[in-house]
Amino acid sequence: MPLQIVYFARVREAVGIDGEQVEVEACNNIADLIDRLAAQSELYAAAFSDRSKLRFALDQKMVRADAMLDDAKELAIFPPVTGG
Amino acid sequence: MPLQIVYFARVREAVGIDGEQVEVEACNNIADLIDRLAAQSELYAAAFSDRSKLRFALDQKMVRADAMLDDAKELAIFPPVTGG
Amino acid sequence: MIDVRIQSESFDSAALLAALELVGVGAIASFTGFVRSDDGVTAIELEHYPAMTEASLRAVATEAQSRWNLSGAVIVHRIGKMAVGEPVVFVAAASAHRAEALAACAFLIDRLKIDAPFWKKEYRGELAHWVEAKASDDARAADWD
Amino acid sequence: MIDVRIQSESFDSAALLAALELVGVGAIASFTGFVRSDDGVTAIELEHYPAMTEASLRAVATEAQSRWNLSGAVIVHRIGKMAVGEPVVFVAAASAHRAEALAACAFLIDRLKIDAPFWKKEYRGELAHWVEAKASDDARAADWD
Repeated sequence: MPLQIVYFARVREAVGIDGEQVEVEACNNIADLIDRLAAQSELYAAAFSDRSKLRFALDQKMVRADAMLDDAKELAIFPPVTGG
Repeated sequence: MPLQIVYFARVREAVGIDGEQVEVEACNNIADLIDRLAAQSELYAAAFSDRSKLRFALDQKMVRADAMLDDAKELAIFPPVTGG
Repeated sequence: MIDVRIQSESFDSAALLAALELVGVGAIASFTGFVRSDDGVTAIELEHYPAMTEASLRAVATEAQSRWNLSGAVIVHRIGKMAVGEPVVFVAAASAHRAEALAACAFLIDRLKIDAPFWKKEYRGELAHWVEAKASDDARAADWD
Repeated sequence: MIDVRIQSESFDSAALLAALELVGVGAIASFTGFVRSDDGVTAIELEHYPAMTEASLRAVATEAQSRWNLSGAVIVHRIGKMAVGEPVVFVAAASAHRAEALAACAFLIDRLKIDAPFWKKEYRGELAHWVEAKASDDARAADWD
Protein backbone atom coordinates (compact mmCIF):
# COMPACT_ATOMS: atom_id res chain seq x y z
CA MET A 1 0.00 0.00 0.00
CA PRO A 2 1.54 3.35 -0.96
CA LEU A 3 1.98 6.03 1.72
CA GLN A 4 3.18 9.55 1.06
CA ILE A 5 5.57 10.76 3.77
CA VAL A 6 6.18 14.49 4.22
CA TYR A 7 8.91 15.98 6.40
CA PHE A 8 9.04 19.40 8.05
CA ALA A 9 11.53 21.73 9.72
CA ARG A 10 14.57 20.10 11.36
CA VAL A 11 13.42 16.62 10.28
CA ARG A 12 13.10 17.75 6.67
CA GLU A 13 16.61 19.25 6.77
CA ALA A 14 18.00 16.10 8.41
CA VAL A 15 16.60 13.65 5.83
CA GLY A 16 17.37 16.12 3.04
CA ILE A 17 14.05 15.78 1.17
CA ASP A 18 10.55 17.27 1.49
CA GLY A 19 8.89 13.88 1.23
CA GLU A 20 8.83 10.47 -0.40
CA GLN A 21 6.48 7.62 -1.22
CA VAL A 22 6.92 4.31 0.59
CA GLU A 23 5.13 0.93 0.56
CA VAL A 24 3.59 0.01 3.90
CA GLU A 25 1.27 -2.55 5.52
CA ALA A 26 -1.97 -1.22 7.03
CA CYS A 27 -1.30 -3.27 10.16
CA ASN A 28 1.95 -1.41 10.89
CA ASN A 29 2.03 1.54 13.23
CA ILE A 30 4.11 4.70 12.84
CA ALA A 31 6.84 3.52 15.22
CA ASP A 32 7.34 0.39 13.09
CA LEU A 33 7.76 2.52 9.99
CA ILE A 34 10.21 4.87 11.72
CA ASP A 35 12.28 1.84 12.76
CA ARG A 36 12.32 0.59 9.17
CA LEU A 37 13.34 4.00 7.79
CA ALA A 38 16.03 4.48 10.45
CA ALA A 39 17.51 1.09 9.49
CA GLN A 40 17.92 2.01 5.84
CA SER A 41 20.76 4.55 6.17
CA GLU A 42 22.93 6.57 8.53
CA LEU A 43 21.09 9.70 7.38
CA TYR A 44 17.67 8.42 8.48
CA ALA A 45 19.13 6.89 11.64
CA ALA A 46 20.48 10.33 12.59
CA ALA A 47 17.29 12.17 11.59
CA PHE A 48 15.18 9.85 13.76
CA SER A 49 17.71 9.28 16.56
CA ASP A 50 15.76 11.15 19.25
CA ARG A 51 12.27 9.68 19.01
CA SER A 52 11.10 11.94 21.87
CA LYS A 53 11.51 14.89 19.49
CA LEU A 54 9.36 13.44 16.70
CA ARG A 55 5.71 14.25 16.19
CA PHE A 56 3.30 12.83 13.61
CA ALA A 57 0.17 13.61 11.64
CA LEU A 58 -1.75 10.97 9.70
CA ASP A 59 -3.88 12.47 6.96
CA GLN A 60 -3.39 15.87 8.62
CA LYS A 61 -4.47 14.79 12.11
CA MET A 62 -1.96 14.80 14.97
CA VAL A 63 -1.46 11.24 16.23
CA ARG A 64 0.98 9.37 18.48
CA ALA A 65 3.71 6.97 17.35
CA ASP A 66 1.54 3.97 18.18
CA ALA A 67 -1.17 4.98 15.66
CA MET A 68 -1.86 2.29 13.02
CA LEU A 69 -1.24 3.37 9.43
CA ASP A 70 -4.53 1.76 8.33
CA ASP A 71 -5.43 3.20 4.94
CA ALA A 72 -3.92 6.65 5.54
CA LYS A 73 -2.70 8.45 2.44
CA GLU A 74 -0.20 10.84 4.06
CA LEU A 75 2.10 10.69 7.08
CA ALA A 76 3.82 13.87 8.25
CA ILE A 77 6.93 13.61 10.46
CA PHE A 78 8.16 16.73 12.22
CA PRO A 79 9.57 18.18 15.47
CA PRO A 80 7.29 19.56 18.21
CA VAL A 81 5.52 22.62 16.80
CA THR A 82 6.75 26.12 17.69
CA GLY A 83 4.28 28.55 16.15
CA GLY A 84 2.52 31.50 17.71
CA MET B 1 -13.13 70.11 62.57
CA PRO B 2 -14.71 70.70 59.15
CA LEU B 3 -15.16 67.74 56.79
CA GLN B 4 -16.37 68.00 53.21
CA ILE B 5 -18.77 65.19 52.32
CA VAL B 6 -19.38 64.33 48.66
CA TYR B 7 -22.12 61.98 47.43
CA PHE B 8 -22.25 59.98 44.22
CA ALA B 9 -24.73 58.06 42.09
CA ARG B 10 -27.77 56.61 43.90
CA VAL B 11 -26.64 58.08 47.23
CA ARG B 12 -26.30 61.54 45.68
CA GLU B 13 -29.80 61.29 44.22
CA ALA B 14 -31.21 60.01 47.53
CA VAL B 15 -29.80 62.83 49.68
CA GLY B 16 -30.56 65.33 46.92
CA ILE B 17 -27.24 67.22 47.04
CA ASP B 18 -23.74 66.72 45.59
CA GLY B 19 -22.07 67.38 48.93
CA GLU B 20 -22.01 69.38 52.14
CA GLN B 21 -19.66 70.49 54.85
CA VAL B 22 -20.09 69.08 58.39
CA GLU B 23 -18.29 69.49 61.71
CA VAL B 24 -16.77 66.27 63.02
CA GLU B 25 -14.45 64.91 65.71
CA ALA B 26 -11.21 63.26 64.58
CA CYS B 27 -11.89 60.37 66.96
CA ASN B 28 -15.15 59.46 65.20
CA ASN B 29 -15.26 56.79 62.53
CA ILE B 30 -17.32 56.85 59.37
CA ALA B 31 -20.04 54.61 60.79
CA ASP B 32 -20.54 57.09 63.69
CA LEU B 33 -20.95 59.93 61.21
CA ILE B 34 -23.40 57.95 59.06
CA ASP B 35 -25.49 57.26 62.20
CA ARG B 36 -25.51 60.96 63.04
CA LEU B 37 -26.52 61.96 59.48
CA ALA B 38 -29.21 59.26 59.31
CA ALA B 39 -30.70 60.60 62.56
CA GLN B 40 -31.09 64.13 61.24
CA SER B 41 -33.93 63.53 58.76
CA GLU B 42 -36.12 60.97 57.01
CA LEU B 43 -34.30 61.76 53.78
CA TYR B 44 -30.89 60.80 55.17
CA ALA B 45 -32.33 57.84 57.04
CA ALA B 46 -33.69 56.52 53.73
CA ALA B 47 -30.49 57.28 51.79
CA PHE B 48 -28.40 55.37 54.33
CA SER B 49 -30.95 52.68 55.20
CA ASP B 50 -29.01 49.78 53.66
CA ARG B 51 -25.52 50.17 55.10
CA SER B 52 -24.34 47.08 53.18
CA LYS B 53 -24.77 49.10 49.98
CA LEU B 54 -22.59 52.02 51.10
CA ARG B 55 -18.93 52.43 50.24
CA PHE B 56 -16.52 55.16 51.37
CA ALA B 57 -13.40 57.02 50.37
CA LEU B 58 -11.44 59.25 52.78
CA ASP B 59 -9.33 61.81 50.97
CA GLN B 60 -9.81 59.77 47.76
CA LYS B 61 -8.74 56.42 49.23
CA MET B 62 -11.26 53.59 49.54
CA VAL B 63 -11.78 52.72 53.23
CA ARG B 64 -14.21 50.71 55.33
CA ALA B 65 -16.92 52.11 57.59
CA ASP B 66 -14.75 51.59 60.67
CA ALA B 67 -12.05 53.97 59.38
CA MET B 68 -11.35 56.90 61.74
CA LEU B 69 -11.96 60.34 60.30
CA ASP B 70 -8.65 61.62 61.77
CA ASP B 71 -7.77 64.83 59.96
CA ALA B 72 -9.29 63.85 56.60
CA LYS B 73 -10.50 66.73 54.44
CA GLU B 74 -13.00 64.87 52.25
CA LEU B 75 -15.31 61.90 52.77
CA ALA B 76 -17.04 60.36 49.73
CA ILE B 77 -20.13 58.23 50.25
CA PHE B 78 -21.38 56.11 47.33
CA PRO B 79 -22.80 52.74 46.28
CA PRO B 80 -20.53 49.85 45.22
CA VAL B 81 -18.75 50.90 42.01
CA THR B 82 -19.98 49.62 38.63
CA GLY B 83 -17.51 50.87 36.04
CA GLY B 84 -15.78 48.96 33.27
CA MET C 1 4.87 53.40 30.09
CA ILE C 2 1.55 53.98 31.77
CA ASP C 3 -1.21 55.76 29.86
CA VAL C 4 -4.45 56.49 31.73
CA ARG C 5 -7.29 58.54 30.28
CA ILE C 6 -10.78 59.46 31.43
CA GLN C 7 -12.80 61.08 28.69
CA SER C 8 -16.35 61.77 27.58
CA GLU C 9 -15.48 61.50 23.87
CA SER C 10 -15.59 58.10 22.20
CA PHE C 11 -12.29 56.38 21.38
CA ASP C 12 -10.85 54.17 18.67
CA SER C 13 -9.54 50.99 20.31
CA ALA C 14 -7.70 50.06 17.10
CA ALA C 15 -5.76 53.34 17.27
CA LEU C 16 -5.01 52.78 20.97
CA LEU C 17 -3.70 49.31 20.17
CA ALA C 18 -1.55 50.70 17.33
CA ALA C 19 -0.10 53.32 19.69
CA LEU C 20 0.87 50.68 22.25
CA GLU C 21 2.60 48.67 19.52
CA LEU C 22 5.01 51.57 19.06
CA VAL C 23 6.38 50.78 22.54
CA GLY C 24 7.98 47.83 20.77
CA VAL C 25 7.75 44.47 22.54
CA GLY C 26 6.90 40.82 22.05
CA ALA C 27 3.29 40.55 23.17
CA ILE C 28 0.27 42.79 23.55
CA ALA C 29 -3.09 41.80 25.03
CA SER C 30 -6.08 44.13 24.92
CA PHE C 31 -9.67 44.25 26.11
CA THR C 32 -12.46 46.54 24.93
CA GLY C 33 -15.89 46.77 26.56
CA PHE C 34 -18.92 48.13 24.69
CA VAL C 35 -22.43 49.21 25.65
CA ARG C 36 -24.72 46.20 25.23
CA SER C 37 -28.42 46.30 24.40
CA ASP C 38 -29.40 43.87 27.18
CA ASP C 39 -33.09 43.85 28.05
CA GLY C 40 -33.85 46.88 25.93
CA VAL C 41 -31.03 49.12 27.16
CA THR C 42 -30.68 52.06 24.77
CA ALA C 43 -27.85 53.98 26.45
CA ILE C 44 -25.79 54.15 29.59
CA GLU C 45 -24.40 57.02 31.64
CA LEU C 46 -21.25 56.84 33.69
CA GLU C 47 -20.81 59.07 36.71
CA HIS C 48 -17.41 59.23 38.40
CA TYR C 49 -15.50 60.87 41.25
CA PRO C 50 -13.26 63.33 39.43
CA ALA C 51 -10.86 63.93 42.31
CA MET C 52 -10.20 60.21 42.65
CA THR C 53 -10.72 58.48 39.29
CA GLU C 54 -7.42 59.08 37.58
CA ALA C 55 -5.37 58.22 40.67
CA SER C 56 -7.32 54.98 41.14
CA LEU C 57 -6.83 53.91 37.51
CA ARG C 58 -3.16 54.83 37.72
CA ALA C 59 -2.88 52.72 40.89
CA VAL C 60 -4.39 49.71 39.06
CA ALA C 61 -1.91 50.14 36.17
CA THR C 62 1.02 50.60 38.58
CA GLU C 63 0.00 47.47 40.48
CA ALA C 64 -0.05 45.55 37.18
CA GLN C 65 3.45 46.82 36.37
CA SER C 66 4.71 45.72 39.77
CA ARG C 67 3.26 42.22 39.31
CA TRP C 68 4.35 41.58 35.75
CA ASN C 69 7.22 42.71 33.60
CA LEU C 70 5.34 45.20 31.42
CA SER C 71 6.68 47.71 28.95
CA GLY C 72 3.28 49.37 28.76
CA ALA C 73 -0.12 49.49 30.45
CA VAL C 74 -3.03 51.47 29.04
CA ILE C 75 -6.44 52.24 30.54
CA VAL C 76 -9.00 54.43 28.80
CA HIS C 77 -12.40 54.83 30.46
CA ARG C 78 -15.27 56.94 29.27
CA ILE C 79 -17.65 59.02 31.36
CA GLY C 80 -21.01 60.60 30.57
CA LYS C 81 -23.75 59.23 28.34
CA MET C 82 -23.13 56.77 25.53
CA ALA C 83 -25.31 54.75 23.17
CA VAL C 84 -25.54 51.01 22.57
CA GLY C 85 -22.55 49.77 20.59
CA GLU C 86 -20.20 52.52 21.71
CA PRO C 87 -16.94 51.58 23.45
CA VAL C 88 -16.84 52.20 27.21
CA VAL C 89 -13.46 50.96 28.34
CA PHE C 90 -10.15 49.86 26.82
CA VAL C 91 -7.27 48.25 28.65
CA ALA C 92 -4.07 46.79 27.22
CA ALA C 93 -0.76 45.44 28.45
CA ALA C 94 2.52 45.03 26.57
CA SER C 95 5.23 42.63 27.69
CA ALA C 96 8.05 40.54 26.28
CA HIS C 97 6.02 37.42 27.08
CA ARG C 98 2.52 36.31 26.22
CA ALA C 99 1.59 34.92 29.63
CA GLU C 100 2.41 38.23 31.30
CA ALA C 101 0.56 40.35 28.73
CA LEU C 102 -2.56 38.16 28.97
CA ALA C 103 -2.56 38.07 32.77
CA ALA C 104 -1.93 41.79 33.12
CA CYS C 105 -4.71 42.65 30.65
CA ALA C 106 -7.25 40.54 32.57
CA PHE C 107 -6.02 42.03 35.86
CA LEU C 108 -6.44 45.61 34.58
CA ILE C 109 -10.10 45.15 33.68
CA ASP C 110 -10.99 42.90 36.63
CA ARG C 111 -9.42 45.22 39.18
CA LEU C 112 -10.73 48.41 37.58
CA LYS C 113 -14.27 47.02 37.92
CA ILE C 114 -14.04 46.98 41.72
CA ASP C 115 -11.46 49.70 42.46
CA ALA C 116 -12.31 52.65 40.24
CA PRO C 117 -15.05 55.11 41.27
CA PHE C 118 -17.49 54.80 38.36
CA TRP C 119 -21.24 54.26 38.58
CA LYS C 120 -23.31 53.10 35.66
CA LYS C 121 -26.89 54.09 34.94
CA GLU C 122 -28.85 52.24 32.29
CA TYR C 123 -31.41 53.95 30.10
CA ARG C 124 -34.32 52.21 28.44
CA GLY C 125 -35.72 55.12 26.49
CA GLU C 126 -36.63 57.65 29.22
CA LEU C 127 -36.45 55.12 32.05
CA ALA C 128 -33.18 55.23 33.99
CA HIS C 129 -31.90 52.98 36.72
CA TRP C 130 -28.60 52.46 38.50
CA VAL C 131 -26.81 49.23 37.74
CA GLU C 132 -26.24 46.99 40.77
CA ALA C 133 -22.70 45.82 41.48
CA LYS C 134 -22.18 42.13 40.75
CA ALA C 135 -20.83 39.73 43.36
CA SER C 136 -19.13 37.89 40.48
CA ASP C 137 -17.01 40.99 39.80
CA ASP C 138 -15.81 41.00 43.42
CA ALA C 139 -15.04 37.30 43.15
CA ARG C 140 -13.05 37.68 39.92
CA ALA C 141 -11.06 40.57 41.35
CA ALA C 142 -10.41 38.62 44.57
CA ASP C 143 -8.80 35.88 42.48
CA TRP C 144 -5.90 38.29 41.95
CA ASP C 145 -5.29 38.82 45.69
CA MET D 1 -18.10 34.19 12.91
CA ILE D 2 -14.77 32.43 12.52
CA ASP D 3 -12.02 34.14 10.55
CA VAL D 4 -8.78 32.19 10.05
CA ARG D 5 -5.93 33.40 7.85
CA ILE D 6 -2.43 32.16 7.08
CA GLN D 7 -0.40 34.70 5.17
CA SER D 8 3.16 35.72 4.38
CA GLU D 9 2.27 39.44 4.22
CA SER D 10 2.37 41.48 7.41
CA PHE D 11 -0.93 42.49 9.01
CA ASP D 12 -2.36 45.43 10.90
CA SER D 13 -3.67 44.19 14.24
CA ALA D 14 -5.52 47.47 14.79
CA ALA D 15 -7.46 46.92 11.55
CA LEU D 16 -8.21 43.32 12.53
CA LEU D 17 -9.53 44.52 15.89
CA ALA D 18 -11.66 47.17 14.18
CA ALA D 19 -13.11 44.52 11.83
CA LEU D 20 -14.11 42.29 14.74
CA GLU D 21 -15.83 45.23 16.44
CA LEU D 22 -18.25 45.36 13.51
CA VAL D 23 -19.62 41.99 14.67
CA GLY D 24 -21.21 44.06 17.40
CA VAL D 25 -20.96 42.70 20.93
CA GLY D 26 -20.14 43.62 24.50
CA ALA D 27 -16.54 42.52 24.91
CA ILE D 28 -13.51 41.89 22.72
CA ALA D 29 -10.16 40.52 23.88
CA SER D 30 -7.17 40.37 21.56
CA PHE D 31 -3.59 39.19 21.59
CA THR D 32 -0.78 40.07 19.18
CA GLY D 33 2.64 38.44 19.13
CA PHE D 34 5.69 40.14 17.57
CA VAL D 35 9.20 39.07 16.61
CA ARG D 36 11.49 39.84 19.57
CA SER D 37 15.20 40.67 19.38
CA ASP D 38 16.16 38.17 22.13
CA ASP D 39 19.85 37.32 22.26
CA GLY D 40 20.63 39.07 19.01
CA VAL D 41 17.80 37.60 16.92
CA THR D 42 17.47 39.63 13.72
CA ALA D 43 14.65 37.74 12.00
CA ILE D 44 12.56 34.58 12.19
CA GLU D 45 11.19 32.25 9.55
CA LEU D 46 8.03 30.21 9.97
CA GLU D 47 7.57 26.96 8.09
CA HIS D 48 4.19 25.27 8.12
CA TYR D 49 2.28 22.23 6.82
CA PRO D 50 0.05 23.79 4.16
CA ALA D 51 -2.33 20.83 3.87
CA MET D 52 -3.02 20.93 7.62
CA THR D 53 -2.48 24.45 8.95
CA GLU D 54 -5.80 26.09 8.16
CA ALA D 55 -7.84 23.12 9.35
CA SER D 56 -5.92 23.02 12.63
CA LEU D 57 -6.41 26.75 13.27
CA ARG D 58 -10.07 26.42 12.37
CA ALA D 59 -10.36 23.53 14.84
CA VAL D 60 -8.87 25.69 17.61
CA ALA D 61 -11.33 28.50 16.84
CA THR D 62 -14.25 26.07 16.67
CA GLU D 63 -13.25 24.54 19.99
CA ALA D 64 -13.21 28.04 21.52
CA GLN D 65 -16.70 28.69 20.16
CA SER D 66 -17.95 25.43 21.65
CA ARG D 67 -16.51 26.29 25.08
CA TRP D 68 -17.61 29.91 25.30
CA ASN D 69 -20.47 31.92 23.93
CA LEU D 70 -18.61 33.81 21.21
CA SER D 71 -19.93 35.98 18.44
CA GLY D 72 -16.52 35.96 16.77
CA ALA D 73 -13.12 34.26 16.86
CA VAL D 74 -10.20 35.45 14.72
CA ILE D 75 -6.80 33.86 14.15
CA VAL D 76 -4.22 35.35 11.76
CA HIS D 77 -0.82 33.66 11.56
CA ARG D 78 2.06 34.60 9.33
CA ILE D 79 4.45 32.28 7.52
CA GLY D 80 7.82 32.89 5.87
CA LYS D 81 10.54 35.25 6.98
CA MET D 82 9.93 38.34 9.10
CA ALA D 83 12.10 40.91 10.86
CA VAL D 84 12.30 41.93 14.50
CA GLY D 85 9.32 44.04 15.50
CA GLU D 86 6.98 42.62 12.88
CA PRO D 87 3.71 41.00 14.02
CA VAL D 88 3.60 37.19 13.81
CA VAL D 89 0.22 36.20 15.17
CA PHE D 90 -3.08 37.84 16.10
CA VAL D 91 -5.97 36.21 17.90
CA ALA D 92 -9.17 37.79 19.18
CA ALA D 93 -12.50 36.72 20.66
CA ALA D 94 -15.77 38.63 20.85
CA SER D 95 -18.49 37.80 23.35
CA ALA D 96 -21.30 39.45 25.26
CA HIS D 97 -19.28 39.00 28.46
CA ARG D 98 -15.77 39.97 29.48
CA ALA D 99 -14.85 36.73 31.24
CA GLU D 100 -15.67 34.71 28.13
CA ALA D 101 -13.82 37.01 25.73
CA LEU D 102 -10.69 37.02 27.94
CA ALA D 103 -10.69 33.26 28.47
CA ALA D 104 -11.33 32.48 24.80
CA CYS D 105 -8.55 34.84 23.67
CA ALA D 106 -6.01 33.18 25.99
CA PHE D 107 -7.23 29.74 24.88
CA LEU D 108 -6.81 30.60 21.18
CA ILE D 109 -3.15 31.55 21.54
CA ASP D 110 -2.26 28.88 24.12
CA ARG D 111 -3.83 26.07 22.09
CA LEU D 112 -2.52 27.30 18.75
CA LYS D 113 1.02 27.13 20.18
CA ILE D 114 0.80 23.35 20.64
CA ASP D 115 -1.77 22.30 18.02
CA ALA D 116 -0.92 24.18 14.84
CA PRO D 117 1.84 22.87 12.53
CA PHE D 118 4.25 25.80 12.50
CA TRP D 119 8.01 25.64 13.07
CA LYS D 120 10.08 28.68 13.90
CA LYS D 121 13.67 29.28 12.85
CA GLU D 122 15.62 32.14 14.39
CA TYR D 123 18.21 34.11 12.45
CA ARG D 124 21.13 35.97 14.00
CA GLY D 125 22.53 37.56 10.89
CA GLU D 126 23.41 34.57 8.67
CA LEU D 127 23.23 32.04 11.51
CA ALA D 128 19.97 30.11 11.64
CA HIS D 129 18.68 27.63 14.18
CA TRP D 130 15.40 25.94 14.88
CA VAL D 131 13.56 27.06 18.01
CA GLU D 132 13.00 24.29 20.57
CA ALA D 133 9.45 23.71 21.79
CA LYS D 134 8.92 24.86 25.38
CA ALA D 135 7.56 22.53 28.05
CA SER D 136 5.86 25.60 29.55
CA ASP D 137 3.74 25.92 26.38
CA ASP D 138 2.54 22.33 26.77
CA ALA D 139 1.78 23.02 30.43
CA ARG D 140 -0.21 26.20 29.66
CA ALA D 141 -2.20 24.43 26.95
CA ALA D 142 -2.85 21.45 29.25
CA ASP D 143 -4.46 23.84 31.74
CA TRP D 144 -7.37 24.10 29.30
CA ASP D 145 -7.97 20.31 29.17
